[in-house]
Amino acid sequence: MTANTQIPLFALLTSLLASVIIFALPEKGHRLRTSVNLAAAGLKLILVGVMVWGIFHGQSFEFAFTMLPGVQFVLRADALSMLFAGLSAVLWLLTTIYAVGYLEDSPNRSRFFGFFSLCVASTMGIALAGNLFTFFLFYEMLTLSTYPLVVHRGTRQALKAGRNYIIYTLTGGAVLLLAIAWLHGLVGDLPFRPGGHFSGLEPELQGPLTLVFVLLIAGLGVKAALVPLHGWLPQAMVAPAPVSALLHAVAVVKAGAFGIVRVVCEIYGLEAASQMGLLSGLALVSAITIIYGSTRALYQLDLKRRLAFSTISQVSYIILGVSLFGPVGVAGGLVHLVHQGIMKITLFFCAGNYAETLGVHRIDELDGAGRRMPGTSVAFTLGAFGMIGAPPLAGFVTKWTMGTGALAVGMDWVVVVLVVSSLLNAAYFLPILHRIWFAGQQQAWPHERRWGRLETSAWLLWPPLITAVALIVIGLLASMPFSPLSWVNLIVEQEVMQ
Amino acid sequence: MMQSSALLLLAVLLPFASLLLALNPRWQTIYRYCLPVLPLPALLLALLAEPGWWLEMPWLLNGGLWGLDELRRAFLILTALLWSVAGLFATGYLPDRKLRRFCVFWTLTLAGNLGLTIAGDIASFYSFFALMTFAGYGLVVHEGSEEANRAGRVYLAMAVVGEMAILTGLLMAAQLSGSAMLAEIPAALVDAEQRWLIMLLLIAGFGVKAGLPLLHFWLPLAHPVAPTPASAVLSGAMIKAGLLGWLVTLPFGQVSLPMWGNILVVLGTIGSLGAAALGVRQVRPKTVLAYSSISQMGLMVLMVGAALAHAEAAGAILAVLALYVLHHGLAKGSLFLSTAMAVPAGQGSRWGFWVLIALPGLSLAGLPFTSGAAAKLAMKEVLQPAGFGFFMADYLPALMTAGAIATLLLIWRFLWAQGQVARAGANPACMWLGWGLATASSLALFWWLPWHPSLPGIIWVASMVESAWSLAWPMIIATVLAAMAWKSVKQR
Amino acid sequence: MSASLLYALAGVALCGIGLFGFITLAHLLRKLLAFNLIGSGVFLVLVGLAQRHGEPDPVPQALVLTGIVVAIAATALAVVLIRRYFHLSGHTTLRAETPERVPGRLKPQTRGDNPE
Amino acid sequence: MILGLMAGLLFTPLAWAVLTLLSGFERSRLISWLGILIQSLVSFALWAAVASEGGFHYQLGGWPAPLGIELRVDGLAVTFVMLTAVVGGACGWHAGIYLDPKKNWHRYFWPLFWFLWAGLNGVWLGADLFNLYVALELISLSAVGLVALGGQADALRAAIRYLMAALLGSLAYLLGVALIYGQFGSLSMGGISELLPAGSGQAGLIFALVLMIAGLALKTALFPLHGWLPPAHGIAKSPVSALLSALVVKASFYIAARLWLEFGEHLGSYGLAQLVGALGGVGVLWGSWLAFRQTRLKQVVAYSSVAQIGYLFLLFPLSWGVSEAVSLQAQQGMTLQVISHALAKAAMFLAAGNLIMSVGSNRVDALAGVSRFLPFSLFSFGLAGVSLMGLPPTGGFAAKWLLLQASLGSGQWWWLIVLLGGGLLSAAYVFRVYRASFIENSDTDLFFHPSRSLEVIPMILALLSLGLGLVAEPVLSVMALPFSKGGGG
Repeated sequence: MTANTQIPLFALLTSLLASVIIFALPEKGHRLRTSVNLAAAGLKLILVGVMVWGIFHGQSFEFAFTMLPGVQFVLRADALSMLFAGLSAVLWLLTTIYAVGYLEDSPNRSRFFGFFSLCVASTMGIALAGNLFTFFLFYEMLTLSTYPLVVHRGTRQALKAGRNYIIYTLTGGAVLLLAIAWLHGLVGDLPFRPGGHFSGLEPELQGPLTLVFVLLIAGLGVKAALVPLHGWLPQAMVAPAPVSALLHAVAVVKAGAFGIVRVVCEIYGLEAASQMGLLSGLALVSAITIIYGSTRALYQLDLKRRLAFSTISQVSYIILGVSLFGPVGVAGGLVHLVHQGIMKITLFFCAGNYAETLGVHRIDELDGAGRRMPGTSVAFTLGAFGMIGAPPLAGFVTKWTMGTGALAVGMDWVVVVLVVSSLLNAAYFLPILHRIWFAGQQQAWPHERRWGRLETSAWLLWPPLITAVALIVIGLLASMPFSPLSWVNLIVEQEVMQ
Repeated sequence: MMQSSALLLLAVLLPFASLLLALNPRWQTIYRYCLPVLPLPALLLALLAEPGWWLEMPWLLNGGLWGLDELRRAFLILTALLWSVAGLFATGYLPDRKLRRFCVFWTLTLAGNLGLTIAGDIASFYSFFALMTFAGYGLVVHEGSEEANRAGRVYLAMAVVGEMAILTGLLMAAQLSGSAMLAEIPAALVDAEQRWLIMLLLIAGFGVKAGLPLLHFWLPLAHPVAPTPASAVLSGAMIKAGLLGWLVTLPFGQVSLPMWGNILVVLGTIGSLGAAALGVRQVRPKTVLAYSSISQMGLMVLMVGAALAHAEAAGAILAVLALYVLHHGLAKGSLFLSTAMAVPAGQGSRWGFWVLIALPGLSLAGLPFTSGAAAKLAMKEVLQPAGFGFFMADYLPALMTAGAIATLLLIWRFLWAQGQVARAGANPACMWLGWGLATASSLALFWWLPWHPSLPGIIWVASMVESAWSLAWPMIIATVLAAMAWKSVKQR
Repeated sequence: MSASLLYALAGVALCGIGLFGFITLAHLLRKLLAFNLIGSGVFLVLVGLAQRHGEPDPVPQALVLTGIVVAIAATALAVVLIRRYFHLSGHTTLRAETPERVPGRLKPQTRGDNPE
Repeated sequence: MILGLMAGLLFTPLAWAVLTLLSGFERSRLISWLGILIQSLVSFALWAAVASEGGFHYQLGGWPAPLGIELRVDGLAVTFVMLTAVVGGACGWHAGIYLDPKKNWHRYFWPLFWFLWAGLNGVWLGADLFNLYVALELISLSAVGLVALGGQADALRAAIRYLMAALLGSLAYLLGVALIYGQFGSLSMGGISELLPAGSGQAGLIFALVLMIAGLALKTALFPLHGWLPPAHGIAKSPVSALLSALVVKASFYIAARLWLEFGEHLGSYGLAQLVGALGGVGVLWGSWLAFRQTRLKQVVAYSSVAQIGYLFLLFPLSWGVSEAVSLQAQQGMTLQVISHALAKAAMFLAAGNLIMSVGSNRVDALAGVSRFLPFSLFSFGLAGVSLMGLPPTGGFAAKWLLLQASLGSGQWWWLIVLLGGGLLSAAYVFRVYRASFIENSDTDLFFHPSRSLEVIPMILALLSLGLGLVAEPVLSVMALPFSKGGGG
């Protein structure tokens, strides 16, 4: 067990251990629970940092043992997994800080934080998974650990949302299990390998493999909220803000998109997938989702529901990017995985702040919020402009790279989709900004809470500001060595050049 | 070289640094008084630095490149000068209510405007362009009235659509040219097979900002509602950004496109004459000025069309265009500022006041010995139909004179409208200073500013004497027409 | 038709009768008797089939003996249960299902009588 | 050393039974706990012995085969002995604390418990058809006694119904044994499987096999014959119902599986295999659907047992007329399913017992608010539920994965619907219980808090079932010993 094999395991165990400890802690032990949480988050960040540094210098980290006859449990840290692992490690630290402030005096917090770190452990597992079997193992663990978070409040509505969530995700899981078992039956246990396995493929395997691909995408599409399977996401907005922030910016939604990226790039391989005509179908579905998500977001009155529909459309950028199979297009899709995570988590933090400090949930109650909470509103504005794709923020980098990638492979209609969706984004974000900054406050805030000098409690204010600054820095310094864009180019070199 | 790149960075980063002043409400008075100071480093840069060097910043976006060339220097002079003068005027003009928010959006728009003038790579050019547009919205809806909000909505909707068109155009051009620099785009456009689409997108996209006919609707709505210094800057400097966008991206001098030339000339004519026709029937002085801006931009579009159609003459036309932009910016800026001035009490000083207001207007129309005359003569000189091959070439002189007449009619209309609305009273010192500087720079300082080297010799004051008549007769016709119209209005 | 085959067939017939009685009769004691009938039928089959080339085969005898012991134990347990059931509910058949008790939300008592 | 181990396995439980019969509840509880410790050590020692040297035959008391009792100690048997030790030990420990010593007939729990244990060990190790019958009877009688223990009228009705079903099943099995003995003159399974190729295909033998499998199916509560299980398991005390659901139904299935694997190729037919598989499949779907509709918590868990048993019978179609590798995969899957279901079901019943005791009513919708004040038992109930659903990383998932691979390998794709549909339906009824417990309606804590150790036992069992998924490979390797022909007798 050399050091290189232990680090991925430790990265996974930090949050698993944290969740077990937190479950054992008594409900009243707030200080201890917060310190355990933050220590685990910090430790994980360090471990991920070590792995990122190692991979940058070409080391390899792998931990494997046979779990079932013929099936391996593999944890491997490669460039692509570090992209997702890094994102979730950073955002988990921030969301934990935010959640501590958000759930200041609400009941059963040890249950919340226990499942919270379990959820992140499974996200880390998804990122580090070395083959489809391990991926599925953590994919289902993610479903189980997020259900109690969605129904945390225990109200009728939360339970109904939880029920829908479970029905969608478990059916998706069953379809995915069927696909993986069938694939395993056809070609045996496949580790994730840059460049994929099916480049030189005999024709008679083509039929079943296409069907398996469709099942895989359907199974993963539930979590990635592709159009027909997205119903659970807006309803899951009833969960507390840190949950919808972590779920919809980092963990659940990204797990689906990350899974599709793994399947397309590292199981099927981009060339094979395009030869089999799979990518054009995928591109079509993701394009429809992009437009559908944005148009539905226009008509939502509740702030978090509008953000949820915007997530549905934004996540499909990743899938559209990957289905552009040119190196630049894939780079655009992958980099959006990080950018969307940061932008969306900023927006959800701010939505949470508005809800927690002013009791504001609907958009038309937001008038004059800029004057009362300038810090949060600045972060929200930056997030919104990032989403619209206004330069020099992170969103623009994605749209620019994907646009160039699409033109390079001659799929000009993708640029039209990008433009239309940017217009729709502007159409549903700018009115909110107008209300926040330029509309005077009509009626008193539903139920306002004061935290002394700052506009809201420090725990709630700092995370959105940090992610907003990160948004600008990532956008401006896009071509620095460790920025997401250059890291993605590192991935794509392995992926496409194979 | 070192100090000019430091000056460049200072010029762009100073406005962003000033945002920190917005953090604490108590500092807003300091913030108010530093508004005019912010553009000064850019002005210094424009005046001192010799053009043609670029500052590489490989770490910025996908390869940053900032710097100045001959064309950008003229635009930078205009922008910096106008913003500082308007800033000075604003310090006197602004009430304390919502001051901090105005200052924030003012500095952001200033940063955007300055940035896009000196940006050399596509990403930073487009970033600053978007920053200027979105921050401009903050200035337009500053008053918060229902009319302001509606104007803001129209402004934003058209601006966002325009931006998307520009983004697509730049994207396609950049993908063809394979590099992230603006300079490579014209070369890539020369032999692109979708050239018509890219040019359509770029012309339409920048046209929204430059006020092409059918894309100009936001202009007459936005100007009157914006606070006066904001509308001065909006009309003086920000519209020119669209023009700069064309000059930097379209393939001047590399290939002659008679078809595009004709289209632009026709659009320019419609713009200048149509705007005048609409402007004359307006009641509010600022709306009249807005239409006058559209009509002046029409003339500039005329020149752009000519430059596009006739590759050889493109260099000279661009130089004249730069001069014209400088002249129009300063004159229009001082006119806008004058709308907010109260008329002084004394009989003698009142007459002087009205003359000082009228002079920039008349210079717009081409009064001899003013900047307008210089610009008009240079334009007439360079747009000689002889060498041009495209269809509209021989109508150019006629169109120019018609444009001059239209402009003067609009000026008389503005003066009459301002007369109706002007109130007597005292003005704070800063407003006097700001307006005075603007008028002085339009009338006098114009001659000492460093012009584009390749300007034809004719425009010097000395040679203006024998061509005075050619400038004067269109003005006389316009004055006669105005008088007749004024009399008929009086009878009714 | 050797003698052993005769016993086997008789055994099978006994099993059939016993099975028929076991299923149709409702009264618990009658069911029990039917069960014993099947038991002896099976033992008869066991003995009948086991005749091997002339001399007696010890294995089936042992099996039958054990089988009888087991059958007696089972019958004894059944009788005890039926008696206790009759004593508690007064029914002699399994048919009458008492209406399902709806205990509702009882006050949690001490650890003793657990309401299962 | 082997003699000691074997004696320990079969005779010590009977000894404990007699000892506990003579003493009162407290003292017999002490004896029993000591007995559980010894039994577990013996079982573990035997497991270790088999793991190192492989399976062996053992004549009890040195008597030769036809008359003496011959035991077959191979990997599978030893694994099940180990399973019995773990689950039996946990239930014994839980019952010691859970049952109220003051009630007089509770003292008879221990003797019945030990008889049950002896019977189970007899079934696992028996190689002789008739001995299996005797052990089966021993299990049934003690199980009926346990169900009827201290119950009211409905407990007794359930016990009688259970007794009738069990006896009918045993007699059918005995008739089958009689017919086979009549044909082959030998009772040991190994011996018969050698003589089989000569007499295969005769109607009498096929009828005998069908009879035996039908009898065992009745005792295992396969779909159409499951009527007796829900009342019996639902009404009995929770440690008793845990024992019943986890181990007793598995004993009769174990024998049926052994019969099928030994005699199946020659006597069985494709139709029979598919019929049994179909009954199992329908049992899965029907049991889960009924579990979803029950109003009482223990009924939900009881019907879930009916559903999970359906999975086991998928072994029959998946190991008949298929390649050796697929059949091995199916057997491994079935074994993992048995072990993970035993652990999970025991954990679920014990946790359900705790929840009912603390809430004061056995209805599902009375669970509101328990998640806030009694999270531990609820969490173990949830973990056990996860294993039943067959979600990773639990043992249930490993079993489902192997059965999926076997059904895909053998081309019988229709079992996929049963496997996946069953998983989703079991998710339905587990999450229904979870939903009920998450409802926040009262802030006051009016729940009775059972003692800490009562809550720890189900958690241990649930974690074992969870961990089984991760260590499936070593468990399967030990288990593979018996099926290699070398190991057998």
